[in-house]
Amino acid sequence: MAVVLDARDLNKHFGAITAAMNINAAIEQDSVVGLIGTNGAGKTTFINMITGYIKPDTGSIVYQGRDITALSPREITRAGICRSFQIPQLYSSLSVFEHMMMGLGVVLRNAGLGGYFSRGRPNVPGHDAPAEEVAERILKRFGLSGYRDKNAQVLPGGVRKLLDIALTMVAKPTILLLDEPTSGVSAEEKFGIMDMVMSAVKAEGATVLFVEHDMEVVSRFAQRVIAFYDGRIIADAPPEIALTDPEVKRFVVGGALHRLDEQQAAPHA
Amino acid sequence: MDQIPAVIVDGIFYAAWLFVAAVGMTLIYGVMKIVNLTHGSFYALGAYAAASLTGAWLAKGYPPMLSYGVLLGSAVLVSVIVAPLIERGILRFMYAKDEVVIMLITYALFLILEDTIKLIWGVDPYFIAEPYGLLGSFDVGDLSYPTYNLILVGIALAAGIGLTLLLRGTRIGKLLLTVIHDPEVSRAMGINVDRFYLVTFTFGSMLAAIGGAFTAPTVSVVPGLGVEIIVLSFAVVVIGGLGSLPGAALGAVIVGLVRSATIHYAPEVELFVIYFVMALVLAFRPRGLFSLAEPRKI
Amino acid sequence: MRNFRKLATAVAAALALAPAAALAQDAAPVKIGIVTFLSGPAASPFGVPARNAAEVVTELLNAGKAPAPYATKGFGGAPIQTVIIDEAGSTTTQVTEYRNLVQRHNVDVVIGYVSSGNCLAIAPVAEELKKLTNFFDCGTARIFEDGSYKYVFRTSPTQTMDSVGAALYVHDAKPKLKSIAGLNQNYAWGQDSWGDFEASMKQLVPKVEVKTSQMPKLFAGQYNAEISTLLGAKADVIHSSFYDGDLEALLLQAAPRGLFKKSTGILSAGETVIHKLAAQIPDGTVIGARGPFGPYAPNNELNRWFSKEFRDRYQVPPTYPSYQMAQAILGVKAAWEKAQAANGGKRPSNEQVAAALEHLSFEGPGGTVKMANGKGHQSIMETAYGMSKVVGGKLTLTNIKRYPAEKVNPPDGVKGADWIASGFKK
Amino acid sequence: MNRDRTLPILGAVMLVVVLAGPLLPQWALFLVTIAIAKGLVALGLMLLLRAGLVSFGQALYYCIGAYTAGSVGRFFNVGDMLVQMIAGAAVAALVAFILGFLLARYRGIFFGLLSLALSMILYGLLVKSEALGSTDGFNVLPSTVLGIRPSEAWVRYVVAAVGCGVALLATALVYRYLRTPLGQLAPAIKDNEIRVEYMGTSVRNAIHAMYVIAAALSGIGGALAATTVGHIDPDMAYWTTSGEFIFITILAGTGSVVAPFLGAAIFGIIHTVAFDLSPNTWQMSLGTALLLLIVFLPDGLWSLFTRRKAA
Repeated sequence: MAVVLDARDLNKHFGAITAAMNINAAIEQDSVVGLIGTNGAGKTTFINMITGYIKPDTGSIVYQGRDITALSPREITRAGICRSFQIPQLYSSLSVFEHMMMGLGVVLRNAGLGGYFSRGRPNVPGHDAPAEEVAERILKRFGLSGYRDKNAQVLPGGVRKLLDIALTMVAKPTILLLDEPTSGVSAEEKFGIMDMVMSAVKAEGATVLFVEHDMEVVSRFAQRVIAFYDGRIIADAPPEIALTDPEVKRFVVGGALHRLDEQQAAPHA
Repeated sequence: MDQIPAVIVDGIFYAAWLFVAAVGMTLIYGVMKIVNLTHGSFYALGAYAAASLTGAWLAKGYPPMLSYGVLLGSAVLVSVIVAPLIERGILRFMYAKDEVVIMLITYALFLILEDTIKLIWGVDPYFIAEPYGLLGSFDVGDLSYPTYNLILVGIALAAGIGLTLLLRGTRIGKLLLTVIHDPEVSRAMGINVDRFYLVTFTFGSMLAAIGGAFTAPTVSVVPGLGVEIIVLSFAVVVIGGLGSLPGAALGAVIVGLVRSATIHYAPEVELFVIYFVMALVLAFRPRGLFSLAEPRKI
Repeated sequence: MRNFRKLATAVAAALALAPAAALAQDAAPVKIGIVTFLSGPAASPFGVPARNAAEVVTELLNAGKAPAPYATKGFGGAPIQTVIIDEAGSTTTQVTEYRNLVQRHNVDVVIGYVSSGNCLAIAPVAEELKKLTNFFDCGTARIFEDGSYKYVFRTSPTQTMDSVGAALYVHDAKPKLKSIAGLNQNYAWGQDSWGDFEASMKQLVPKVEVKTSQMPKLFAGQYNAEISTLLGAKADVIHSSFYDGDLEALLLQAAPRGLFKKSTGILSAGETVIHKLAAQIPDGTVIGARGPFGPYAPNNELNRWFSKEFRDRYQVPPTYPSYQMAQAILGVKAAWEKAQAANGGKRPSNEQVAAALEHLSFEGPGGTVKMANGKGHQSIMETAYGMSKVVGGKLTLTNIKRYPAEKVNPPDGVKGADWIASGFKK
Repeated sequence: MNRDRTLPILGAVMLVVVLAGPLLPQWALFLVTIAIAKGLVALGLMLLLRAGLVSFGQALYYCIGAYTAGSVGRFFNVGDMLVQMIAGAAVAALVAFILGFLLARYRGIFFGLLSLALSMILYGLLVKSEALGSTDGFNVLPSTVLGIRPSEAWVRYVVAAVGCGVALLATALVYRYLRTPLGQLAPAIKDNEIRVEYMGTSVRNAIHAMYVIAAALSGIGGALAATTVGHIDPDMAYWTTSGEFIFITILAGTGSVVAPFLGAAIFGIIHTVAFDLSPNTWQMSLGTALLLLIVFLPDGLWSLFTRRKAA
């Protein structure tokens, strides 16, 4: 399979803290990659570097043969790399449907449609339907139709998570980065959410990288696991190999015990 | 270049005055996140209270050297009466509202207080010239300055150092920092946030009143006294970084020195030099000179 | 919607009620709109003394208790009724309120305006609404230099007179002076006052050196740095058109540092503070009153009447804004009655009163007022300056010199600045 | 709220004003015109407010619009209202376009205070420029429309009607803008800027565009005020003028493009009534009225029209 994203020798330091050291990873088209590691191991830093929120001190990120290291988050999004957030980043004053319309509006605008003088209801690029239809379709796929007119502020945690992810689908991403899609969600819901997300993503056809602490979820959904420790990659292999690696067992899987404090932090947006 | 000592002395005096007048605003913003326009009202209230009480004191023939205590006392008195009234009576019901809306509420209160002052004291000016000349003068080069100006410098230093020690060195200060950091969590931890707000508002307003009281002997106390001080305080506090004590001090010194240099060397631009400095500082330091870094959001 | 309707009803009721409240009095009174500062820093020096003068004068006129030639009750027998409006706020506010006065309150005459900006803004509106309007205090010469009006008058002299008079007096009192300095507020009045004074001094003493011109912000309140600069400049004379609040602050801050002991101060609007700050004004300071007002007012019956009545009622002597207001009302009364006489005793129209006021010469508590400039719409008066001398804790004025109206005002049709530049000849 | 009816309602109101205008007393026409002028500024502020930005210096553009209108008359002898308003909008928009590169980086109180500083610098410059009359300002040429000068009996009406027309056009354009993807970004920017960036669009550009539009509206408002009042002065740029605009905007609420005009009208009426009933304490009356409005109508006057539906 072709490499769609290639991280080469990424290094990042915040003062004395090493957030990334010699990170090398080539991600293949249509693969599903699980990123694991304790808090502060460098998973989110990795995602933040790919999406341009943090610039690496050295190294480069190549996406579809193009160096995107210096681009801003919005340029990277436009290029086709979208992300969701550990703490859902929603618009507290908008309804679920308005969220989708807002996102689709941006997609239309970036395609030169929906400007001041345009009339009618143009088809959203990549979706081949007008915005309202696309919005309904995505909401349905994520099981959010029932919340269509609810304000984002009043949604339960799992629904917020889903909406956060659904919102990334409006732009038809080539690569989707999910930052802890199941954090803050009860153990029973986890698999349901991941199933829904994965089937929705499969239908749209995207490469997925997801950060996850629950090893059961990782082993079930990931085709490949990259384990981080102290800013470095300590394992990069299929889940059955990676999760049994002694180093990973010692530094990562054991770290799952500390997940409690993380869940406490989650509700604070 | 023989004007340089004068530029510095004039600048420091102006800075001291500005700092005393403005520091309360930064305190209230820092703790309560309120841009408090009644700050100008308290400045005026302090001046009026000081002018009438000190005037009465002097008219009765009591020792004039104690009039400085009366100035201070009247500022404390008037703010202890009026500030809790406003905070408990009106503002505390508004904390849930938007920052801008609260600012507008303080603007409405400012309008009401303007007329209240007029109803109490009338429109005729009040003077209490005596304290200004009482302490004699000192010389810098061939210029003489009334020693009174040093009192303002003293008050400015006392306020600045006192507040810093209070915040850094005491238990109350540490609790206050907690409240500043997160009022909700503090409340949950059992800290009496309401009382902190009340005390902060009263104390911040008191500083404005003290500024007004100690300005009273050098000006005529007339309606509208408090209007200019609002924007001036804004400028100082913003240059330094809203909510920052050392920022307010640095802001006051910068504005004081720049203004004084302008008057000596280019009097025609004095009118907007403060705003020019403010725009310049904000252009390069968008959150003022002493601003905390924005926390990472994702 | 229902809430809104309630609100709308309340607002409409309030709007309708307001003028009605002021209406119920006996038949056909003359309604005068009085506009002056009732709030803000200009209220105490100008607005309130002027309003007080308006109240005392209109009351006495209504009672028929004024000396000749103003003994007729009210305006030609009709009682006077006043509508008083605050001058504070933007010119937009003032134009709005002026229109309200004229069109909603239906006043017959408007007398008012301290701020020159407001006068400039109101003048064309007065013309549009054809309403007799008399500016009682504002100083800018531009109103009648730049425009010509039918309904707009000013019974007070311009700021040009103050500056020229100040220069003449300084030149007379200190013929050997070599240098001058200025301390004026940074706005039109301050800039014009200094400009005319400086130009006049350069005509009178061609080699005069201008040491510094300080222009602090209006209502700045803190003048330490300016005082330092002026002390350093060591000019023979310091000209200042500061007035009330700012002037008081300046004097309070200057006195301990001896500024006006080291340089002679000339305070062109100083008269309003001499009763309050006698201790802070060193002897020999030149004091102006913007005309022959207050201590410079002539000792005639009108002045004795006015200053006594004012003092009895308000316990303070009238200052020049009070004189200007009294003079403005009396001027309109004189014209009104002249027009009424010409109209066969019937109530005159605004046009008739305006025609009567043009080129009129009348007496006020400050002496003779001649509507000689601005095509008969702008008054000229004599002016006076004197030096302060504190006697027994009270400030008195010595060395008073009077300058006839024609010597301190340009001829009709000549701009003040041109007149000064021509050496006071044209 | 029923957005779709906004424009017809607005048009109907304007039509009523235009038809009933000749019956209205002149002072009322004047009040209406001033309310429209201020409403245009408030409309611009509302756009910014939707994105969570409060400009304490919008008087900058109001003043630029007014001085442009005045200068067109003073230096080119053009008194045409339409030319003045177009010129006012253009100059204001141009200045905003330049300053926007700086201001679009700012948020919250800092955006407000930097705007304030900029407007005060303009104030200072105008006070220093004696060619423009310093603090006294100067008079604006009498209004003409398309070269025709209305008679004095009709001038108030013509100015009001033209003002209404221009305001209607501007409001319709803003209304349309609010329904484009760019216009709809504003609340999203207020709620969560990071997400907006991660959706692939530039917050800064969106704010820049809003800022320019708001400035152009203020410029029109300033020009209309200038020709209506007939006089301009630097106080138009003073911070208290900006304060008044913010007050009108908050008073009105952000519910509709019509709200700012309603807010401006109510503000003008409260002001006038306070002046009438209590000339010595009008500030207290005004302050009390505004306090009560904020307390009892927290979402602005516009909520009077929408409350029934929310209930």
